[in-house]
Amino acid sequence: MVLAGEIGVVQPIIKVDRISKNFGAFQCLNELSFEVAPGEKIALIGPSGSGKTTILRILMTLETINSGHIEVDGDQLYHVERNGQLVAADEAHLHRMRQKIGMVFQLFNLFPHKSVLDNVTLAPILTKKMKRADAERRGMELLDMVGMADKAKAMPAQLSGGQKQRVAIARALALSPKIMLFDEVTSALDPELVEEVLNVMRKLAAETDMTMLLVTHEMSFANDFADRILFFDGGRIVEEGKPGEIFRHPKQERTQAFLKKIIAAGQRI
Amino acid sequence: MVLAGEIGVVQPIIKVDRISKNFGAFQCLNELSFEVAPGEKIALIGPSGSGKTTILRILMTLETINSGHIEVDGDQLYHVERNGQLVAADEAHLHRMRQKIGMVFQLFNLFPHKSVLDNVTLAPILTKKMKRADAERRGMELLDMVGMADKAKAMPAQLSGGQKQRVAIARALALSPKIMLFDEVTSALDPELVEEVLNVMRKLAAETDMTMLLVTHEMSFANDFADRILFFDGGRIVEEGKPGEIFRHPKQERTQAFLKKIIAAGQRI
Amino acid sequence: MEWDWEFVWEIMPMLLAGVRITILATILGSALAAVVGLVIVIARRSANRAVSRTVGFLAEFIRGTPLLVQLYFIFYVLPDIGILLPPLLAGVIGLGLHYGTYTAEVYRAGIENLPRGQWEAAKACNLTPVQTWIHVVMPQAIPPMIPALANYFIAMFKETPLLSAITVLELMNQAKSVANSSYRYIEPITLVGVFFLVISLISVIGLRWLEKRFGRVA
Amino acid sequence: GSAGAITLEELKEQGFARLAIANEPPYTAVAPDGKVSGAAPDVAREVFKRLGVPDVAASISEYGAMIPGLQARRFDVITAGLFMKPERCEAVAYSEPILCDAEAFLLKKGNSKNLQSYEDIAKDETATIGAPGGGTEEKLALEAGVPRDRVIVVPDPQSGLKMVQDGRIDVYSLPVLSINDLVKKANDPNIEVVAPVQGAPVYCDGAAFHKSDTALRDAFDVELAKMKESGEFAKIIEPYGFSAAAAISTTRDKQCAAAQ
Amino acid sequence: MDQWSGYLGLILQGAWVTIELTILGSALALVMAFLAGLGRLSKLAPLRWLATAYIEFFRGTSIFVQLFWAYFVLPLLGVPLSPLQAGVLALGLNVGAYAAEVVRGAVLSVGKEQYEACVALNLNRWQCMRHIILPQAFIVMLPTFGNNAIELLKATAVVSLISLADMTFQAQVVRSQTGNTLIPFATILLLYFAMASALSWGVRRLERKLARGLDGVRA
Ligand SMILES: Nc1ncnc2c1ncn2[C@@H]1O[C@H](COP(=O)(O)OP(=O)(O)OP(=O)(O)O)[C@@H](O)[C@H]1O
Ligand SMILES: Nc1ncnc2c1ncn2[C@@H]1O[C@H](COP(=O)(O)OP(=O)(O)OP(=O)(O)O)[C@@H](O)[C@H]1O
Ligand SMILES: [Mg+2]
Ligand SMILES: [Mg+2]
Repeated sequence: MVLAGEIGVVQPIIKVDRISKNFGAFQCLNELSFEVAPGEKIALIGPSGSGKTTILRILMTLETINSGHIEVDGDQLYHVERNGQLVAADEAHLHRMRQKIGMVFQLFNLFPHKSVLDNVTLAPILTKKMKRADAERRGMELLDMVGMADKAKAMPAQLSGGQKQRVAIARALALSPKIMLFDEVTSALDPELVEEVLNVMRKLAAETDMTMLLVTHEMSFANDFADRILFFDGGRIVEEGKPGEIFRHPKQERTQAFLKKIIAAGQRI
Repeated sequence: MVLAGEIGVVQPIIKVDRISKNFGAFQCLNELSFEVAPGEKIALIGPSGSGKTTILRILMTLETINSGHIEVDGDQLYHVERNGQLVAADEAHLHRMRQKIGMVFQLFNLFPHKSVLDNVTLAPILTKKMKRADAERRGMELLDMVGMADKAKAMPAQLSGGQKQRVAIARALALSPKIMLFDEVTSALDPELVEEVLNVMRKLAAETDMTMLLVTHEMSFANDFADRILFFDGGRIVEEGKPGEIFRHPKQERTQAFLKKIIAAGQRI
Repeated sequence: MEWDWEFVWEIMPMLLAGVRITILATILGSALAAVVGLVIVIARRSANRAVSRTVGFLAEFIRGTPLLVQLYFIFYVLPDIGILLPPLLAGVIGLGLHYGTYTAEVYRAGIENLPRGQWEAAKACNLTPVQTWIHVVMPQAIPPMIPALANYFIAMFKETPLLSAITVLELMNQAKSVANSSYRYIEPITLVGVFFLVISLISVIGLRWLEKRFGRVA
Repeated sequence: GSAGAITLEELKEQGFARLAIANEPPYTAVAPDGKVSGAAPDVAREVFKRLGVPDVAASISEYGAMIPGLQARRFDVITAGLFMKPERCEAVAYSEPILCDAEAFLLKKGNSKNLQSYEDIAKDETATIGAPGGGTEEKLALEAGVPRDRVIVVPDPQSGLKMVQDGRIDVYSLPVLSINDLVKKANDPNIEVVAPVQGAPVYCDGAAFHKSDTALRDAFDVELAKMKESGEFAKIIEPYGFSAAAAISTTRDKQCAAAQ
Repeated sequence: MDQWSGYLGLILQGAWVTIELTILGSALALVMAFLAGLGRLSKLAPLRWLATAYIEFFRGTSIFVQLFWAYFVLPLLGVPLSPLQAGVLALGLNVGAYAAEVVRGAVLSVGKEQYEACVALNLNRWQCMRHIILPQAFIVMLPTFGNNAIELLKATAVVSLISLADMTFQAQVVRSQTGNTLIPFATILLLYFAMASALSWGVRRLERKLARGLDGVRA
């Protein structure tokens, strides 16, 4: 793993440079900048509405940005150079860039008309022109990794929430992205199902050197999982640092207030 | 208030005599019998599916019964005497009997197209032929009692859950029933809104001599509120007694197990 | 006027010939409507504002005006600009265009009912737009539409008598022709009603089955 | 109700007689202002006026719908150039003849298939004929042996003209004067007329009453005969191109008996 | 040109007949929709059967057949109707059958809990329908009613086939008087579209007005 202090030594894999995002009159992200080193595990925390989901969706190109630049793995995400000038990228460029990024959603978003295995193999077969047999072999490995191999033939409707989410993780991994984005992947689950998903993610963090960005409200998990915490508020990063620093010695007032509320609500950190 | 020990001295206002209720093959109530004295406040507790809601709905004539008899305020509820024989009652009889009973639902069931005041005055105007002005005067008194007088003109959609439930209570009171039934009136509310509704009910219990039957999962409230507790399981009353006895010295194993689970889940009794 | 069974048997073969044309027109019209609806939906979703607006307005216009007048237009006005269509073809085109604007609404509802998360998941899986439509959107959106589509095709069947206005010899026109030469209206018109009722009732049973099998668009 | 006959008294009380017309000049026509004219309604209007019924109210109808409409008592009388034919004489009560005319064909210039009679159309397997549904021409064509699928039922004269121009049908057949009127309006050098059609009889129409209204019909006949006598009749119909002499020289009985 | 204004007058006369047919037909359809829609939900089996038979019959046979029946056959059975009456009858009964299903669906869409609140407040069945269920169901019905009214407007063109002098019929007259096909038909297409647009605009306004309370906008 790469420690936060080492940033600047290695080339960052994500470089977010003063991006802004408006929804109508409401400014959701406000000249936001940060960098992520390859292999780093980052947790985004902060109050509701602070823009955490939005920045993940922007990285996945599910939203557009109003200004600023994003570099992913050495290339501009939303722009291409033409005649020495950066101009808006076309769909083909976005398609290329998306190969590097995978995302897991809060509500799983499995394809309900496809079996578990077909969910996992669809994208490799279509976008990587992988042979079906190869895709299925690799798909079964991934399902095995998330503990879902025995449900390969099941349909999503037959699964519990925790099982769905584990399949969704396997599906995102099937394209072997360099960067994985996780948006509150446990918050739609019944409490007794949360742990099985977090276990898969712990395993993932330990076994691969993928770069991971994670939005979560589970502070103790963020503490275990992340190399670095970004604390969001009002579309900006208010404080950042190693989990130990942020959780035990928050410097900013807003961070302190947020953590106090979380603890009052009964969470252990 | 009337204490449990005094039953048998005064004439009971509700007398449930060996009633059974099936849903298809499933027997929900099983030869259930109990009596309630006028003015008594009764709490029905017990595990989910034990038949608590069903008995309230039967008293409100929202369900029918398969066998047994119920006497309310000296009259048969589901039967009428004809030629010395008890035969099934007709709609007109049910209509007369319902004047004595009011009910408040878990999900409020306000009329969304009528203002708060109209919700409260509709039934008195239609069923008691009350003049609109009189009904509104009384309606405002009731709304004042539940602390909702300032929202008389609002529409239900503009209210919080707790406010809706207080209006629903005022609406049920507007018909001046002798018996009030409350089915988990706080369980659909956000935690911070529960207390405002319970306060209204405490006031109601203290200020009127209405008979009240209440299904609740709030053990501490049941403890404060009730003269007597009926503990349901599997469509029967497994144990009954004063709150102090039931909560501190439950005799039956099933009651003990139930209370243990409740305490483990973090409730104070 | 008395009901005359002999007359009924006498005119039956002619009416059956009319039923054949009626069913043919319905089937061809339905096929065309299914395609036209798809074209309208895709055009209305087009990023090109001029295309989406124009097609949107045309569809509204066609939906807001009577099919009968549209048929007159296709049959009698289009020849002035050199488009001369045989009666049945003109009728099928009229039915297809008119009902295409209805099927377009069904498609739109079906597609809009698909949760946004499915589009986003497809993007996160890096599927191209065409792949997204084929593998994710269509398979989920089409089955719930089937009952609503079938419903419109039954409605179209009942509107085929309009084609008599452009000289197609379908069931209604056959009946009128019989009535004209015999001066008897009761039997032919009643029989037409019976034919429609029978075929509709059979279709309704089929529709119920489709609804059970595929569910319905809200 | 449909049962009892309508009497002249009832019409007088009502103040008008209900006519069925076809909007086929010069037999019947509707002016831009909605006023009804044409030879048949004009005669009827005059006769009814003399009978003490001050006005007529006309509704336009397809030919095929006229007799059923009369039977359903939608109209009191048909004045539309509905020619007398034996079966029709069975179905309605005709007055004495009013308008007489032969049949004509409307074709594309040159008459390339050389169609002169209904039999010619029957013989040429590619030839199609358009005619009003339930009209005399449809019947003549079918009787001459033209198969049903080559006899196109055309809703109205304008559509018939348009279908000839567009080449959808080879022939459109109507009475001579109707065709002439149509051609005059169309002002199209690419069409021509065959008139009269060879072998087709000269037909006369009369005002057609409900079978049970013979009393009314008889009263109508009396006034009609007086007008024929006085020359009033000729004054009304000749400006439209009809011959009063033709109508006067024949009778209902002859026309109705004229079997094919 | 003078002549054209005369013909336009003719078409406008027809437009008035079309409007009359639409309004009267819609009124009849509305009445039938509630009678049959509620009849189908009745506790009394004969009422239910009657309503079902009406709905299935009028939805099952074509409007044309119904129109020809009303116009040509009913008088023979001793029920003489003016063309306008026949048109209104056929259109109203036909569209009413479709709208009855809308009424039924909308009434069923009101949650069971509203009926239970009625019982708890001791309202009788009729009071509950009248004051609680129908006002809520009506908002659900309204958009579909709007569509039904437009369907009815378009179906009025069919009455020209039974010689009722509606807009389409007058366009035919103008066409045969002038020999021009394009102008009369284009004119009435625009007029029909204008009427349909006016209808849907009106329904949308009414819908917004009625929905306001439910959204909680009305203070
Ligand atoms: N499509 C949209 N249209 C308008 N506003 C939006 C949209 N998406 C997000 N927003 C607004 O942007 C703000 C940030 O949203 P975002 O979902 O990023 O917050 P978040 O930090 O993920 O919050 P949460 O913890 O509740 O998920 C919110 O105020 C939200 O209402
Ligand atoms: N309409 C119905 N049809 C079929 N089964 C029913 C119906 N209503 C209730 N039941 C069943 O009857 C049993 C008792 O239900 P009831 O609602 O009375 O339980 P309860 O004690 O109120 O439970 P909870 O605490 O969950 O509200 C349950 O098993 C329920 O599934
Ligand atoms: Mg979020
Ligand atoms: Mg319950």
